[in-house]
Amino acid sequence: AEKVKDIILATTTSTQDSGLLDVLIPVFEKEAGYVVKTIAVGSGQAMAMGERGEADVLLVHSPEAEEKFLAQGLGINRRLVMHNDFIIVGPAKDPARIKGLKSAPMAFKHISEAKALFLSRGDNSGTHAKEKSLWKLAGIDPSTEKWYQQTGLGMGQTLAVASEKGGYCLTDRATYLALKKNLYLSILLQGDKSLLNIYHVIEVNPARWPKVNSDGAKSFRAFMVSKEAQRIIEGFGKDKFGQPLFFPDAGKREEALGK
Amino acid sequence: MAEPILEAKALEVRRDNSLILDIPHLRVEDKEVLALVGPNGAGKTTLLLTLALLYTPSAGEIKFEGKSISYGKGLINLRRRFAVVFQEPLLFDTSVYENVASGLRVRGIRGRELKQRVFTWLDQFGIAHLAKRAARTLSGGEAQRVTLTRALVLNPNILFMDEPFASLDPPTRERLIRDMERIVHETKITTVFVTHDRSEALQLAHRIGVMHQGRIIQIGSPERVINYPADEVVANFIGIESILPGRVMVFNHETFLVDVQGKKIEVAGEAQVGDEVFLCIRPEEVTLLGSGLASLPSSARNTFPGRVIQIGFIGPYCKVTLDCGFPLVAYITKKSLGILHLDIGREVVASFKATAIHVIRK
Amino acid sequence: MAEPILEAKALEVRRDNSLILDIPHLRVEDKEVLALVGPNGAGKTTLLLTLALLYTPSAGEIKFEGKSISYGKGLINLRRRFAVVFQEPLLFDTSVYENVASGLRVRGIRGRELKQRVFTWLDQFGIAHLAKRAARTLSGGEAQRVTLTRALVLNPNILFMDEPFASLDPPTRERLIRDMERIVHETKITTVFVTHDRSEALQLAHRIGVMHQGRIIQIGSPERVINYPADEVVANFIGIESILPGRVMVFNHETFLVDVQGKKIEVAGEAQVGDEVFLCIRPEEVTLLGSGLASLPSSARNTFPGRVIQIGFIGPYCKVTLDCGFPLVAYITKKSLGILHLDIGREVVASFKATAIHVIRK
Amino acid sequence: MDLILEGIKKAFWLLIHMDNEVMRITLLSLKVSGLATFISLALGIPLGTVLALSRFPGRGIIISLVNTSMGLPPVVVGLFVTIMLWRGGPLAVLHLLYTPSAMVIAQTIIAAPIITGLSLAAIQQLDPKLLLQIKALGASRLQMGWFLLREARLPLLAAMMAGFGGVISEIGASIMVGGNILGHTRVLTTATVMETSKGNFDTAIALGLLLLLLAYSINFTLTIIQQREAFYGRAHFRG
Amino acid sequence: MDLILEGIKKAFWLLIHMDNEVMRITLLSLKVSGLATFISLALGIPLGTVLALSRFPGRGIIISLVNTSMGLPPVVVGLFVTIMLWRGGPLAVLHLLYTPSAMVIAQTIIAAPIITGLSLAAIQQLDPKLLLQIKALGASRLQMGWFLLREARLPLLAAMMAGFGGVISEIGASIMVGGNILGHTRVLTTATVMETSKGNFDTAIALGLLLLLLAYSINFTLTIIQQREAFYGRAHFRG
Ligand SMILES: Nc1ncnc2c1ncn2[C@@H]1O[C@H](COP(=O)(O)OP(=O)(O)OP(=O)(O)O)[C@@H](O)[C@H]1O
Ligand SMILES: Nc1ncnc2c1ncn2[C@@H]1O[C@H](COP(=O)(O)OP(=O)(O)OP(=O)(O)O)[C@@H](O)[C@H]1O
Ligand SMILES: [Mg+2]
Ligand SMILES: [Mg+2]
Repeated sequence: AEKVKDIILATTTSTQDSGLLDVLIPVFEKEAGYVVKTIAVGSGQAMAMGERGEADVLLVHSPEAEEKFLAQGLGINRRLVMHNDFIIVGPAKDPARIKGLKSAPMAFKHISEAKALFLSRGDNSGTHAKEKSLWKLAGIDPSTEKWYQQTGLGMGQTLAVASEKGGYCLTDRATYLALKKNLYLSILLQGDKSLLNIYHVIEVNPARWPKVNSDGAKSFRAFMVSKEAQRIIEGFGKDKFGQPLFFPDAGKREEALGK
Repeated sequence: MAEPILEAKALEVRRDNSLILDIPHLRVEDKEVLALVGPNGAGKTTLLLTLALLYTPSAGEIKFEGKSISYGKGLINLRRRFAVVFQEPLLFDTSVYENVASGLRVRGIRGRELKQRVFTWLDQFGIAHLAKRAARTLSGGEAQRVTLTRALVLNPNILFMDEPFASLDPPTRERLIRDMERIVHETKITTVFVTHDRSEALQLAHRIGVMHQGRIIQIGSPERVINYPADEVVANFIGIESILPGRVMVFNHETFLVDVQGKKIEVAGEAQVGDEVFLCIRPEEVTLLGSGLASLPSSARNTFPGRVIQIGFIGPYCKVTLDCGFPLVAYITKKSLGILHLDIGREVVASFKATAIHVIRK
Repeated sequence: MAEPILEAKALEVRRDNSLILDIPHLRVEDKEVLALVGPNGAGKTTLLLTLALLYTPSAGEIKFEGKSISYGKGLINLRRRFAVVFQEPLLFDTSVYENVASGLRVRGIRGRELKQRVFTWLDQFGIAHLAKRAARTLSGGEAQRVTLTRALVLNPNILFMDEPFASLDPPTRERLIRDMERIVHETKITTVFVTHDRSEALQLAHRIGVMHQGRIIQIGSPERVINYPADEVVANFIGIESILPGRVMVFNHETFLVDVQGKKIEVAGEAQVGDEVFLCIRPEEVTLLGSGLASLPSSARNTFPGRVIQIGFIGPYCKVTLDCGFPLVAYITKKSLGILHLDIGREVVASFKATAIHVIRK
Repeated sequence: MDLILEGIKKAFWLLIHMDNEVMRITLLSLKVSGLATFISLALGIPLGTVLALSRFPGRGIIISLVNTSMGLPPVVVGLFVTIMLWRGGPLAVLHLLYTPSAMVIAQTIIAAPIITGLSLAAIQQLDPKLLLQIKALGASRLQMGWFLLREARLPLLAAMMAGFGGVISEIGASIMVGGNILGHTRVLTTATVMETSKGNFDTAIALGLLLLLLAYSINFTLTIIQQREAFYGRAHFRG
Repeated sequence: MDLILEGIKKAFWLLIHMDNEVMRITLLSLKVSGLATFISLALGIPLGTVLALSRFPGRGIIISLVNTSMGLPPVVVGLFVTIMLWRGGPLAVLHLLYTPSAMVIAQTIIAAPIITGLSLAAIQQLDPKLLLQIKALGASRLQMGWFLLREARLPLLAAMMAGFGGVISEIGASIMVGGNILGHTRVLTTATVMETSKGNFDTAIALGLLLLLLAYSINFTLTIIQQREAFYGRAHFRG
């Protein structure tokens, strides 16, 4: 059969907005001879596209949802690609006094006690999923609270809203760094193991969706965990931000991260 | 009897539930010129545009060359054999040339032929120098000429015109009417036109149809319509100035006496005593005499002293309105005006012959 | 001399670089009725609308009650003392009532007064029954009456009208002209109006201004303009039908002979031999005689045999056009038509007096 | 296709249950876009009329600016308004960012040129002699405007619908200056986008349909008015 | 404010250097929206004319649907077209998703009702007697349309500008059906949004300005045509 040239990659906006894919994709296209159509959407939408076989391969960061996805037999060959981390940012005044705390759930508790404004993405993205799991750990259900506001927007815009309103926010580091200069927000908590942001690549199961370009998906998955790609990931962002935005993790075990 | 080119049967046009046109039967003969006259709102425009297949009648049928019209597809081909001049100029917002060319373009005529035909007719109407002008900048009369040109350039089988000469200046108007007379009679275009101008109708038409309240109340040759108006509306409209309502008092041999506001007028003809009638007296039949001359013997059976209440001018003549107990109008020359020293308020004697009165029975 | 209500000085209006109006000086006296006549495209509408302060002149000034107009803010207050009837109806796309009310509403008149004034005038023009109708559905003449009503309801100081009676049926027209005469003379509204109808101008106007190519070529009382047309355009326009170009041959006491296409016409008056002249001969001054009667003695100095080439009708009269070597028009009664057995091609004799000819020098 | 059917079902469900949240979102959409349209009409119609009637140097440039602005990208407008209203921006004191007012401002910037440009064309389309007639009646500038609007009411209603349609359906600016904050600035379009990015395609479709329904009921009313006007005396020009 | 200044600077820089990528994006914007506008004109003007002139049952409903659709939310259109073109959708065989063609389709769905609705109003605005005059000249339906378009050219040009403006500036549908794929379907609006979310506000503003410039130059040309037509014989109705 003729080789299908197009691969539809559904991914989170963070990988595209950080510019990482702009570097990786051309390399892959040149090597493998595929054309990648990157559809940058929320993790939720990305998974939904996968669920319906409207994407060939996913690059996402929502581990719980991913596991469910695999369990339902919708995806195969899930591979760890890289991670970076989430941070909690907020106004420099820090009304809930979370600076110096070590645990993210603890910080969330403080915020809820102080009834300090918290901005949530509220869009089923990876970040939103992480935030929800943290609230759960903290034993709080903020969804009906007045100080808890959901934007339903992407990371960048949620940060912008948090900045304007002087609220706290959970964000991935890459987006924060990219937007930092226009934000009135400081990093108030980082480094907690529970704040890891882990990216996996998943092939959409061709057994479920015969129209899926499984060769292309396989090839892309293989590329993402290849030495070359991992090297590019490692170096990405150093020139611009003075620190890497992502840490390559191919071949590692998930539990081993952050240690 | 030859086939009429257009024939309407039981034609009705309704607007907002009122019947504005009701024509039981109308024939337009081939090559005839039919004038429609009548008061404002009589339905002349409506009839014209219905005959031109532009309004769809609410009921009835129209036959063209003996074939009944169906208001479907083929209409365009018929319409292309017609040309219509509307009451308003309705020019397109483009140049004069394009306006005149538009009907020809619609018929697929292009290039040299188009240009030549357009200019021939622009010349005919004296507006060739306006060819490039934006139609919006024309004066009223210029616009009127453009619409006439736009219709005649089409060389139609039937020409429909709605007050075509209304805003033209008199010399142009006369010239155009003369030209139209020539064109219509030479090329024998069947023509139906609406006019408010009696002399226009008299000059051009073979038949005149008088309309009133959506009906044709009289139709016939100009002579017939003028001399035997069917009722007071026609009489009034066709221009007999004095229409006097009265009642027949005495019938006596070949004349009878009619009581008009207390005065007795002698009329030639037959009538029943008690009849309600209208007497129509043509102004040109009324002679005016200085008041001293009233007792002289004369063949005029009716002589009434009266007072001048108004003097007006109709073209080169004077129109003198008298009060003789009833209103009476006379046309006289300016010379007579001088000789009789006529002036508002002056007493004169009016006389007219019993044979000069047309009687309409109510 | 009293202050004129409107005065124009060195007025010029240009369009696309051509001068379409050029009025060195014009006075409109208070309470006078001024008629503007002239061929299509003469600039009548342009002058009317410029005087009504609707067109801004390219040069010159207009004074209203002695004060020079500045085309700035205050114009509205002046315009509210005017009313204008345009050549086209230009009705608003709303009801007849609203159309008539619009000018009053603009002036802040509301409620009972508004309604009462509107209906008074609707009645006056015989269209009260149309009050609720959509203006778009009116017939041509009905629309014309609405515009007249819309203007007159304003009770203006100056009334400007552009062919106001053009599309009215003759009886209505006569009635309206009569009413207008009464209104204008009773209320003494200064009126400037454009018309193509001579009798309308004669009947209503105190003065007639004849326009041609953007200029007023003659202005004066109706009698003056008719009897002493300033040039052939005026003569032609004002309706003298025979205008004969010729050259003065012999001057002899109080008459002279003019060579017109080889025929010699005797004219009363003085002239230089060799002068190029136009002879204007009124049709009503031309008498027709059966050809046998040509040699009878008569006070008519000019007698020419001729052939009838056209017979037409002007109102109740016959217009007979002759070829006597030159064209000549005569108005005769229908009775005479019968007596003389006139018909196209028939030989007759035309005679007219030397004193009846008006001479225009080229 | 099944998704669309599901969406329609869901839309019915939403309509029937009409929970507080959906209600609030719908009302806010209506309020914000309605107000923006209203302000745009108040600005755009007079401006369009003036541009149609007066002649002054630079008029052509203004007209082409207005016409161009009929296509102002909502995102650009959103970005611009955001920058203006930011804490660091010149209008920071107003504290309007992420409020419905900011959305009204942005939507007005979008709708006003549409209404201006279309009014301009509508008025220019009228017979110039009608202007003279109106002047001759002694109308002031304001009254003249009123007459012209009455004459041009059909295209003006269309302009109004185009303007309203443009903003009620707009997303780029609303999301940027409003922030899609639940219970504050979330409107139907931003909610639709959010549900889409959540992968809840059926809810997204349902919200979209709700939006359409809303727009339909408003424009249906306007259309009825417009077409009643159009019929007024023209019904018989058929055949 | 400084951001806007930077944006303007950057825009100049982009314009002067006009690297391949920006060039390509700009051209694609133009092509996609131009084509969509063109198709919308081809569909919308005849449809608007027919709706204006004919009378048939259901016409009122169609008109209100058209008028409503002047406000079709691009996101909803995008979602709908996406679902249609999906692999699992009914039009999957066309393989159009994430291609410029898909964008043209979506934008046509957005622009066509705008142009239809405005054409409808423009034609209805004409003097109905003019229709009779055109018929009287023997015009076929097609020729009649042509005459009417010539008479209504001013508002039709405005309609065209509104339609083009609507789609060139639209984002919701383009991003959804196009996918903002570099070198394939990235257009000025999607690029602007992306740059905004990347935090590159200056580039975003620069792209926004580029978009404005593009729209301006096109609508400027159309405005010149429009106003030349408007002046044609009307210049003197002043004062
Ligand atoms: N833009 C223009 N360019 C050149 N000539 C123009 C322009 N606008 C008007 N005119 C001319 O000015 C002349 C005067 O027009 P106006 O309307 O005043 O004539 P009018 O005397 O009222 O004629 P009518 O009896 O036909 O109504 C006309 O010949 C007209 O063609
Ligand atoms: N929609 C309508 N509802 C009621 N009457 C109408 C409607 N449309 C037209 N009419 C009436 O029909 C009558 C006939 O109109 P038409 O235009 O045929 O008159 P006309 O004889 O041409 O008059 P004019 O000499 O004034 O032009 C008019 O009285 C008009 O008011
Ligand atoms: Mg009529
Ligand atoms: Mg005129």
